[in-house]
Amino acid sequence: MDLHYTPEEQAFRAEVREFVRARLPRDISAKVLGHRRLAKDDYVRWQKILHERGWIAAGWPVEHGGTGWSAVQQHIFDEECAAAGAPRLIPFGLNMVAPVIMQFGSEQQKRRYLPRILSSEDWWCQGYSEPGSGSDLASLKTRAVRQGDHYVVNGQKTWTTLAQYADMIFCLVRTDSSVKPQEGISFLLIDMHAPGVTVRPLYLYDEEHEVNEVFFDDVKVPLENLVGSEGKGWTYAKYLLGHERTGITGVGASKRELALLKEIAAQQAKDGRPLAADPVFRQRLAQVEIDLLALEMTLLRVLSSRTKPGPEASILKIKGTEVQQALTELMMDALGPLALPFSRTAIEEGGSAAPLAPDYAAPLAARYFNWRKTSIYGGSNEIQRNIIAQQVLGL
Amino acid sequence: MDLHYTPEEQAFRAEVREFVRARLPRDISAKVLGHRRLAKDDYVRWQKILHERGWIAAGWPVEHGGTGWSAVQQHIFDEECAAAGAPRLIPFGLNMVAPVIMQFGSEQQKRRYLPRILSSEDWWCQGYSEPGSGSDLASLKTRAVRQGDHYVVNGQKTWTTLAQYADMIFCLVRTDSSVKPQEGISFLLIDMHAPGVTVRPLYLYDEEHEVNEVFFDDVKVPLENLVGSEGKGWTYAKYLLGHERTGITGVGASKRELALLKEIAAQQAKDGRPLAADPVFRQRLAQVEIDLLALEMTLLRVLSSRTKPGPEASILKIKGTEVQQALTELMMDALGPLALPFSRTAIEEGGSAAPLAPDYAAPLAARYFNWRKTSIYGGSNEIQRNIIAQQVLGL
Amino acid sequence: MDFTLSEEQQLFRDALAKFVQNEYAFEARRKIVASAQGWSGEVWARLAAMGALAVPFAEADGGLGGSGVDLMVVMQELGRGIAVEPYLATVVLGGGAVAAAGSPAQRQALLPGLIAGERQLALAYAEPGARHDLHDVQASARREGAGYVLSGRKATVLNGATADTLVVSARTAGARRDAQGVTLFLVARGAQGVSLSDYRTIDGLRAADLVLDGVRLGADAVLGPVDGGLAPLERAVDLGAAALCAEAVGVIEQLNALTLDYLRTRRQFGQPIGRFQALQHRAVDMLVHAEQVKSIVCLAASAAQSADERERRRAVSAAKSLVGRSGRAVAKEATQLHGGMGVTLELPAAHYAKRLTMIDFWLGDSDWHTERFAAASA
Amino acid sequence: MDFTLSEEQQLFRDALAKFVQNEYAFEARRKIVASAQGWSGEVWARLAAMGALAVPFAEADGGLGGSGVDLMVVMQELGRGIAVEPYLATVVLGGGAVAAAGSPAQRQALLPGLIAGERQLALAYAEPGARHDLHDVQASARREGAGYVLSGRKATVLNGATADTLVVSARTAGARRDAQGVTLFLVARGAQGVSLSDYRTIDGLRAADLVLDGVRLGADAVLGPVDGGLAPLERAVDLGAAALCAEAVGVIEQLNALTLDYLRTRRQFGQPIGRFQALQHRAVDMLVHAEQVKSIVCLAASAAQSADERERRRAVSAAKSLVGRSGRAVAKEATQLHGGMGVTLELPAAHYAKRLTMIDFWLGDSDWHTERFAAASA
Repeated sequence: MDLHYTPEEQAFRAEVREFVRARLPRDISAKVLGHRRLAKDDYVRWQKILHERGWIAAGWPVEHGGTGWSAVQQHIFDEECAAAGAPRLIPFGLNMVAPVIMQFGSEQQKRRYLPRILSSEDWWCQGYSEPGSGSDLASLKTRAVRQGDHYVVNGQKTWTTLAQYADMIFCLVRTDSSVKPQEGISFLLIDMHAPGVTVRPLYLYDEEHEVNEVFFDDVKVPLENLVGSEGKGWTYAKYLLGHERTGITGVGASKRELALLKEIAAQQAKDGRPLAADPVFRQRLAQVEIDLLALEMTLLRVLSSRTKPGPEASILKIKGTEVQQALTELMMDALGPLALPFSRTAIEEGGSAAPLAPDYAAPLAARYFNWRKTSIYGGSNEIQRNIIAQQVLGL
Repeated sequence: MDLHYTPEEQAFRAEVREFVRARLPRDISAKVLGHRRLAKDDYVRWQKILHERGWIAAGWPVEHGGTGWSAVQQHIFDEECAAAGAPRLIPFGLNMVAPVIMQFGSEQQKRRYLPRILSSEDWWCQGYSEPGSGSDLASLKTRAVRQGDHYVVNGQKTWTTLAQYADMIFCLVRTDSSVKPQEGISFLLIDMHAPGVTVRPLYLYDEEHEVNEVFFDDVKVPLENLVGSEGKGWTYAKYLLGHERTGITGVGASKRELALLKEIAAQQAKDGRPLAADPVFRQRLAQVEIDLLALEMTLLRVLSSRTKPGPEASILKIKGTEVQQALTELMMDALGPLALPFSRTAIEEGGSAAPLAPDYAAPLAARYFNWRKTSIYGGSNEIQRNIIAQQVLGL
Repeated sequence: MDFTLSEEQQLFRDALAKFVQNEYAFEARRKIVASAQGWSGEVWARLAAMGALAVPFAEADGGLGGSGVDLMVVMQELGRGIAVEPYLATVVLGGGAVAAAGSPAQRQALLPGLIAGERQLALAYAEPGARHDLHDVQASARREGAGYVLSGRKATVLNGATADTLVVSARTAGARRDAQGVTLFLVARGAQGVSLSDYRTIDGLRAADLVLDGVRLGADAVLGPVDGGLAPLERAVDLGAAALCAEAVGVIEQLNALTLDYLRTRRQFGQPIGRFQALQHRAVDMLVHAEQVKSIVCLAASAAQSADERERRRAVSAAKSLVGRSGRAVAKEATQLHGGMGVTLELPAAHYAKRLTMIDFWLGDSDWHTERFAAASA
Repeated sequence: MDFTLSEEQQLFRDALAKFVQNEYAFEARRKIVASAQGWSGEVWARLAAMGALAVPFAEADGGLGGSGVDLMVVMQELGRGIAVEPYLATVVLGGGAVAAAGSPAQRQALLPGLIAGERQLALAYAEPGARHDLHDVQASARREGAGYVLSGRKATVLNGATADTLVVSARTAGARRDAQGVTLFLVARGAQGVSLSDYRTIDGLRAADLVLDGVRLGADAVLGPVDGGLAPLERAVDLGAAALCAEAVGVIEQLNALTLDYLRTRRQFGQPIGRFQALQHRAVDMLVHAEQVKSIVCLAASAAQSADERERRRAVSAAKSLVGRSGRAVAKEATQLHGGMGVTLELPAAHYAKRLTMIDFWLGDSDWHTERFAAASA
């Protein structure tokens, strides 16, 4: 056991840090560190910079254009990017559909989609949840019926993150209603620009247009857009779920947020002294910091073991989102009444929500509310607990 | 709405207080306030004093020798007794079997048992739980088979509080195995001195001999000791359960404990000043005090409404025991390392567990552990949540 | 010991409940919140007509002489609809300060108009950097001739932009955090030197930041004793906190009802999700929170106008502390139990959860009131 | 970044695990705890024979030169059996202080005997009223000739009554809570003026209160620098805290295993209670606690002997803080999930839960370490 990074890992960190320092656009990092909303272009610009350096696909194997980094290297990369205020990499293409295409897709699909994901030419979104099936994914109703050389898709997806930017959506659709629910599901790649696809915004808690409903009305999808075999979509979706859980932990971003929280606590006052010196707030902050430190060690423990994380990775999802939510709450609390003013303009374009409140205060309550989603998405924390209870604890 | 006690209620409180001040033996209250173990005689002595005054059966109707007090008066009585350090009244006779006998018992049973409960001549215990049936009471296995003018009882009860002192036990027994589990249960009164009854101690967390296993080995019980009808025991048990929940709230005792906790916090030091001035401890203590204040109001709200409390009284059991446990934990915490020394002698006979620790410290960690039982007994808090979910929330 | 409402209170409650239910449905509220003013003049006029605005004021001032409990009844029902009209700001806080400290002439000048629904008030006491401390006052009032000149800054003034008259705390003596030396003043919103910036708050209300730059006031602008304004200010804010807690009861009960409804109707894995025991137990804890809050709020309502300062502080702070903790817990659980839809503005739940959470940020948060309770309980 | 144990460590762990499992079964432990001495000389001799007592000491002192991680391995396995032998007191605390501050002669005099299992130590640093503050020292050491005269009181000295030699902190200069002026002394248990009262602790161990009344010591009794004893004392206590946290990992894992076993086998309402979702989710939270604690304990073990004081304090206090919080939570849940039997001493669970809870009361509790962590992380 040696919990120090190796000299190689340290050198790697230095290399990443220098690159990010030199290339991350200041206007973008200012938005991230100020908790402002990012535009599509902000994400794409940064992704293209990484692509240019060959670092866009940290988790991909080299043969597909990935970095071939170890899991620990990937974590270091994530941490350095997060610390500097880089935007998160939109995961739907890079970390979600890509591994499925690599593992189960046709050669043609690999040749077509993987390069366009690397280059950020295609923006992907995820078509899993439906109004009637959230946690119980297998009950989904969107249907794809074969007609000649294409499927005709009808139905509705919901909770589709950033669908308004998307060029492609990967969907779970029902291709067979005569078999057991899990067995009639297929994995389809659909062009968002195809006729019959409509996107309707759902506004979140904080009035952000981040998720959507996506309607399919007689949408024609070429048969070649089926991934793998018909009826195997459930298997592919489960494969993907395992990929999602470690990434969702968010240790890098939480460390950055903790640092920002400490700055705020140093600036805000309570009882006529800095909030950071208030014993009650100190305890609360330190407890979250300790939880995060333990979580970082848990993540590294999982990542540095050579075996692929199994269902116990659900622990990372649960604790990771608990820490994230605790941080957003403490940040809001640190502001006191200055958390109250709300301004969409301020969140989107910068500035303060109220003349007498500091700029950094403007997005924080909204962010607290927005972050309630983290214990719901990616398999709600209740579903994660079910998974652990059954697959790890054998209950 | 008027949350002040009426002049009549205030006068009643003064009367109770004066009586308790004058008549509660000092040696007993010293034990209670010092968290020492009480002997059987301590309970009985105080109960006889109350009986003499006609106050032993606060909740009973006048015709059976009760006080006829309103629910609020009963609460005032409870509060005054608790505050002064009176022992709790052993509930198994007074509050558990007695209401069942009054409601469902024969005239003969009423004539025989009720006066002996009032006079503390009989010490009762409760024979519900069995090794295989705790929360799932209906699965109980102790059998009573009719033979001529008596039942023959075989089986085992467990978790029987203070059975070692008991003269009588009221038992749920199975008299019919051919019907649905709930329908084959009868309510039987059994002489603890009868041949074939054996009591084996179970030591609790704190090494206290408080609960027992009770074995029945061909115990003969006269048919006249059946309460009500054969096979109706489940109905009587449920009737009784409703009685138990408000009493278990323990507001009076918790208020006394809170006061003792504040004394301890004033005497113990942290960072070179009184613990009571430590901001973190202050917050924690105040939160419990607020919870208790709200609970007191909730209890009074329930008691002062003229309708009998329904399943929502389970709320009182849940919150009441949570507050009790929080208080025992804070008390232990207030001591710091001085909570560690353990001495059965000190707990039973007084004194300190370690030369350099104050006398009041000796029982507090043991009490914390002992009190874990409160969220388990009387229908575990999980069972209470099930009851509320089904009967109040309709889930 | 009596927890029942009088027949009059029940009738009033039922009328208000019906009004809120009819006029303040989800879509109607959405429109009101999005309007330029941010609240509805029509609803306000109806509240005036129902007598709701007269509740806490003495009969001599044209009011109904209602108690803290009467106020509780009103606020609970407003909370059930998460109404955004400035009842708290105008009637309880601003009106409360005038009622607590005003001379007969001041009361006569302000309260009848307020009760009639024609005049809006606001209480400008909070300063940036003062968090929840009423005595942390840097705004200064300098004597000049018979009057005063006010300068300073006041933050998050609820209803600031639509108030005709602002009650402003300013320092006439002493240092920044001294309890003595605070004086209340009546300031017309349009007075020279007053600048106001109006904004939305995240829980759907309107507040304003206020900059006072050499505002000249006559001697008649002084509300209550010079240098002794903290006591009436605290009384008004305590009444406001008790009222806000009562609002929280309405919000919690409605949010719990919405959540139960969702648990009963939303199906996953072939059954209503309310059949899952883990969710059932959490729903029970939400009910326990609701009952505890309801109880302590009765106590706060009863003691909110008590002459015994310690009793008042203890009861109000107990309630506000518990409302802060329990309200946040209920809001989180309601959101989580609603799943994905719980974090969108499509369903009412999110709106209730936002308001419920942010109630902890107005008039002293849970930590602040817990410490105040501890001090009053020592 | 490597979390794996070396092959040697794994072998040692497996041997210890087997030893504890075989020799330290429930009934065996019950007898050991109830014995007059309160721990088993036989077990101790076996631990010595296995080399466990040599782990943290330098090879020059006859030890194995083991790391904090080696110590972690030992303590985890001892925790799995809730062994009551004075490993923490003798090897880690007492031995640690001697190793940290002792002269070659002192180390030679004490450590080989300790490693051989022939000599017991204890660290007497705590005073009544000092809670967890190492620098809060009232016991005084007055210079007399070449030596010192010690007077004062030391509380809850773990293993005090069976230690041959006590390491005692006393004030040679400064006021009660000064960091400077604390000196460590070696005191023979039987020295004149030493009186010891032995007692049980609620978690099954033995401790003693110590009164020093004019104990005369030679100059060679001074352990480490005069007036500068706080630093080595803190090092020893930090190593002890890290070791105690490692013990907690073993306790938690064993308690979780016992609870899972109970959930799988105990039947109510026609099925194993582990089928009830509300209990499942709570069992999952117990696992999350266990994993988080395990992780942070690795960090503490790695940093427990770090030369970087800030790094050491931060890691050790993070671990002890989390062990305190999580340990209590796990203990409560394990008890509750065991139902009625969980609070009797009939099942092992209650014994594990008691130890796990009380670990928070030794060597600084969760609040104390949380604040220390905050100070070290500022």
